[in-house]
Amino acid sequence: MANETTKAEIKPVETVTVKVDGSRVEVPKTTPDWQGNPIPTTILQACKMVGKEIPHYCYHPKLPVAGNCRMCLVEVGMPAMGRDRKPILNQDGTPKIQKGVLPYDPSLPRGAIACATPVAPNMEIHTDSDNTKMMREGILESLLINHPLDCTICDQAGECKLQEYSMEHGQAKSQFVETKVSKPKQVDLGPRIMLDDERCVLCTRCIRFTRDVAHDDALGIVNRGSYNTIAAYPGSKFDNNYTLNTVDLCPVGALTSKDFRFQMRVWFMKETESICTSCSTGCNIKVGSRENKVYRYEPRDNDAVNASWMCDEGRLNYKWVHREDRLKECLIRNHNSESRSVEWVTIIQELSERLSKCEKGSVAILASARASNEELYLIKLLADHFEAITDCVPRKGEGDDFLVQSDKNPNSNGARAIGIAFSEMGIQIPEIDEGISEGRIKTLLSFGENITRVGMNDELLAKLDLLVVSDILGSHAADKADFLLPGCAHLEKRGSFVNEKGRVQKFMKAVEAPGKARPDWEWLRELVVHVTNEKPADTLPGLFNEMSANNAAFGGIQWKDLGSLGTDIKI
Amino acid sequence: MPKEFRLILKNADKPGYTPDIDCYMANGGYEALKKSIALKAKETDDGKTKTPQEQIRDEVMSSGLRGRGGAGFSCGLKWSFVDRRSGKPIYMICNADESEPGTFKDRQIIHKDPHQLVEGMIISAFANDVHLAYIYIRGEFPEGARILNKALDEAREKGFLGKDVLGTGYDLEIHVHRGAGAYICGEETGLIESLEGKRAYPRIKPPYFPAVLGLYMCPTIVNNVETLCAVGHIMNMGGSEYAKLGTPRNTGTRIVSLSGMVKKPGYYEIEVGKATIGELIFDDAFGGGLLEGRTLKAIIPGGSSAKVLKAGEKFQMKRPNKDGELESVEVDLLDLPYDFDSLMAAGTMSGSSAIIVMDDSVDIVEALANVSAFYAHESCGQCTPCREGSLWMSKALNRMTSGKGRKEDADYLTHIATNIQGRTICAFGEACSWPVLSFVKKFKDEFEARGAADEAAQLESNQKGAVNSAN
Amino acid sequence: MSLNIPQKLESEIEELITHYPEKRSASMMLLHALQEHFGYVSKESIEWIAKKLELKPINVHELVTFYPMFRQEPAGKYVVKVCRTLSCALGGSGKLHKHVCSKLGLDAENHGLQTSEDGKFSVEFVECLASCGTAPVIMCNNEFHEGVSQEKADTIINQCP
Amino acid sequence: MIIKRNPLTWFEKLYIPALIGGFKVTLSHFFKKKVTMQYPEEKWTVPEGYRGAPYLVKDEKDRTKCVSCQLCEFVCPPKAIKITPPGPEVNAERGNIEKEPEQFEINMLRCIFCGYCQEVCPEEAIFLQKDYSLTGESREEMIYDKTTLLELGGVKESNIKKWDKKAADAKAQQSH
Repeated sequence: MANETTKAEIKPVETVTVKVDGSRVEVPKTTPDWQGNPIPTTILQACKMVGKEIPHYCYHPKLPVAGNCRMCLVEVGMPAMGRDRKPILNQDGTPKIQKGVLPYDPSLPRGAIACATPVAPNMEIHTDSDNTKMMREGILESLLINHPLDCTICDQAGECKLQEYSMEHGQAKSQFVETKVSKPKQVDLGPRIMLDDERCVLCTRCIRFTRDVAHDDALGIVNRGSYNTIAAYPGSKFDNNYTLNTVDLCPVGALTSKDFRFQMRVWFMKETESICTSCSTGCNIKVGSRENKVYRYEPRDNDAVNASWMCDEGRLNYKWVHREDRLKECLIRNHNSESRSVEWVTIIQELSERLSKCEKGSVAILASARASNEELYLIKLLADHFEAITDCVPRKGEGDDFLVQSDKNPNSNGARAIGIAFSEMGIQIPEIDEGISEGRIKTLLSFGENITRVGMNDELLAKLDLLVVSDILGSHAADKADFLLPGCAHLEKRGSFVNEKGRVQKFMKAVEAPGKARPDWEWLRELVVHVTNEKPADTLPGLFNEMSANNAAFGGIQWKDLGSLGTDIKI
Repeated sequence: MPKEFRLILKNADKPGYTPDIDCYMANGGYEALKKSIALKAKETDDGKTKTPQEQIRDEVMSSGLRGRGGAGFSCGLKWSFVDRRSGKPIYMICNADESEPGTFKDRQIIHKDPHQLVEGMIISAFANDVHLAYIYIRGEFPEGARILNKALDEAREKGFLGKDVLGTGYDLEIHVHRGAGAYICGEETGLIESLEGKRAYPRIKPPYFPAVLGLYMCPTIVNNVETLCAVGHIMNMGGSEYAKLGTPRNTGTRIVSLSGMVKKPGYYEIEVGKATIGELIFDDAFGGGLLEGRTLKAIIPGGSSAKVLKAGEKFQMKRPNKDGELESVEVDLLDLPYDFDSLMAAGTMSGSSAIIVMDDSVDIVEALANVSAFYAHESCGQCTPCREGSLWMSKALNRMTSGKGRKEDADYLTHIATNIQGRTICAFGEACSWPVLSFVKKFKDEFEARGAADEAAQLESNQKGAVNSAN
Repeated sequence: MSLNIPQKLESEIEELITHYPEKRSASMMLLHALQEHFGYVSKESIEWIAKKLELKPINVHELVTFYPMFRQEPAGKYVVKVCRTLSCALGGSGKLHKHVCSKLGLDAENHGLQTSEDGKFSVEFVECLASCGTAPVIMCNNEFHEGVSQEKADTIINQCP
Repeated sequence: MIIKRNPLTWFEKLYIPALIGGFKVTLSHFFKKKVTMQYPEEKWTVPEGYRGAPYLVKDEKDRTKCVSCQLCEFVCPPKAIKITPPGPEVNAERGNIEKEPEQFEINMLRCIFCGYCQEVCPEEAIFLQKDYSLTGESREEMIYDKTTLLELGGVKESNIKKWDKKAADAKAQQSH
């Protein structure tokens, strides 16, 4: 399940004083709702502000309130009102508190659902009283009577709210002796989603998400009462580009991702904070990996970028990292196209020797807007040394009006800010082509791109004296390269990107690179040192800070300023 | 001598009385509407002007009319909550989704005297500046829907409805909307959702109080059929005159639906509180007593969701003595006046004023199993305690009635029901748990005896089985 | 979608839609109209209504499965609904249901909708029909019968043409 | 605390009585039944409840009981267990159990027969059985795979028939 966003600190104009578990606290009178509009602060929000978590299933800060799970019922007391509509006071002048009880049975509490009940002045909230506990126990018992004992095979086990709350708030034993309701299992809801209706607690988060956030009203509840089940219309598929968010939202194991289904238990996985690279939105993600294998991406909350969501396409775009045709060796080819595998020391040395013979102006560099700012900075140092013509390869696709951008490069704005690419990405490529064919350009350095895809055919490449290629996956250009340097996927290194809106965000290393592949910034720095005699910083944060200091666009921000949510720059 | 007092059903059963508008008008119909709509703005003593609408609302307030649907909430007060400053249209819905088992009063009004409802509705709509109103009638009343549609057409033809009602410039349209077999549509927010074309899931309150955020998120008034009919009579008689009917705080008349094991089941209109439960069951003017040779066992006083009352039960009631001071007196079940407050004091409710009588031939466990099956079937399943608990109770009772009871089942049922009441979105939680709680509490011996007998029988058959297999 | 809606029905439906400020509200009335016309609510009907009211089919499907009066399978020419709730049960509706079922050769233990072999009758044990004073009661299509003894039930069934 | 050491008495200082005592014990064993075994020609019969090597078991219907929950893998102190989950393909044959491991490996060189796997198993699918002496000629040979483990484990009946009961309940509800 996705973490629920911690609300940004709001400096309230008006506050309300309430008592939470006996201590007086001031909370803002209004708090943003799921769309960011101010609404009267609810008990749940108020308690969260003072660090008291109230268990809940149906409530989600990014979805409209439903109030159906009743898990967040808490005992509340309100100031008693006299006949004159004024609060009755105790002898010491404090308002007299009347606890909520059932009008027909004052021995039982009348709970208030924390997710929808606004706080009122002098309200007393009991998140931990016996009555609150009793109500929670009752709800959990109800939820569990028809829930299957599937934890052993359920993918949600380990991150399941039903498991967690049962341990925390439930009873060890249920009195239930009847036959459980059986509902459809292994329901094929769509191409990426599998539904198990027996596990569903009918919180309707998935329905609300797809209706109100993804604007595809594809899910509903069919049947009635205890037999209620979540379903898509028979014969139609739940297949919009945001379906997998419902898996994160599902507090139990009812909705599971087909991609992740029965692949790995969640408690084995390491979580790494990273950025999705499938388009220029730069959705914040958590990478789940175990023993150098990536199992899943999950969105990470960032209100400035992707709220709590990400698209399915981006989420499932990680498998290439483990592809068989990953480049794993440093290769040097002689003019007979015979290649030899060498160590990094050798290739850097021989390459720098060759490069130092290059004349200024005879070098072209095609970098990638999928490279990190730090790498592009080092490439820029090389380019400046050779007075080289540079550009990046544009990548366009379809966008939507929610999260997906049509620019499929994650770092276009970084490439522009650093000066490798220009407002129209790829505008220099014809120039480079022309330079090569006219013999002005003798050396081509290509970083992270298959240049044959942008029209550089064999005939053109044959005119070059020197072709240096660094890439992650094998390609035709890689086969032609005089020097081939294996690169790293973003999951295998650290770095930063600048997204579509100019937010600088960093990504961390989740897995080790295969074979000889190593983080590009490391060998790029070695190359820069050898070729230019400059000494860029030798740590990644150092490189970032250096780049930022030398580049007006970044305004001197420091690596540590990025935090986990990034920071905005002017673009 | 207690007897019926017919106000709403004054004409319904008269020989030759038809649901036509002509017949209705020949019996004084639509006079209250004409009177109401002709009201002029009036200056009050403190110099403010009261619009005709405000005057009608004042009359309803002073009549003390309480909602006839179940909760018995003051109608005037309900109208006073309506948000009239939002700038949004105000809607009115007549709740004709009569679904509480035991109740069949609205059916009589709709089938026999539909114009009375139409007139009451037009006055109420006028009083609340409503221009679009609906009658939500339960799906099982296809004939009622047809009759109402015809009545509305007739009213439209006569100019009581539609554009420019009676030449006053006031527009009102009323449509009939049919339900399709869901008890939960009787809950006003469930009804609103249903009318919006959704599953009848009651809304959470706060924030969705119908008076502020009702139909299409606009202020909405939802009133029962009988309540709206009463409004017509209030305008005819004047609020204070109407308030003289019945007893203080329990004014007017009510139609009592009497069913179960009595000689003369049926509907009886009484002045509220002017007949006791005993009279309603035994008096010849009403139920006429139990069947031959039977004794009273229990009654459900306000539709099947009300807590059951056991024959011979005694209640402590506050009654004014001859000096006018309140004094506690013991009242037998049969001497309970049939009104809102007395039944509430007795720990139950008059609900939709439907009395179900059970005599000594009734198996109490079977009766509760029947009621529970109804509620398990009707739970909308939106919120957890009721969705899971209602079927759980029904399954347990079903097990008990099929010979697999246990001694601890009485406590088991109480445990389940306690977990539901007061924790749900709407009052259905109470509706499904109250019968269980009250039946089990008041007839615990029967539940335990049945469980014990089943356990003994089970043990015996197990032993037999063991002996047989040993042989 | 091959749904043959006669012009008259369609214009009735158009009229119904005008009763509501929001089209979606008309969905239940439309379901009633199509069920009355076709005898049941087919998948095609659901999709037709969804299109008519600018909804997703699931929005209509949700209603059909929630409200028990809508059926997704064809039923007999006459649908006999026997009330099973408390007052009728006290009045003997359990026996009445069994009687009707056995008369029509149906499973007396089955409370759900079941149709006789000749397809003429369907029997359903339903919740309260709101005429508890005249228990037990049954509905035969839109006709309502009060105080139904087993003999009266036989007559009602036998009189169905 | 200081423990006082008593000096030996003169009798104790003789040592001979102690020697005689020792020989008595030795001598008595000449006449007792022999307890040593000629291992490996002779094999020890292990007592009931002995905890030897862990193997996977099948239920009475010949189904692998393991559902690949990986709790044993998690709990295993020497990290001897490696489970490969089945992945997303739906195996219709397995019915309502849905899941069984694609591969289940125990590295018997690492296994310390601690029994945590048996204790943690929610499905009663892995049991420490009587084998205590496992040998092989290579390290690879000592990594027992699923097939081997199931063969060695055999069938274990259990009173708890969770999945069967579930299937029966579902069927009963359908016919109702």
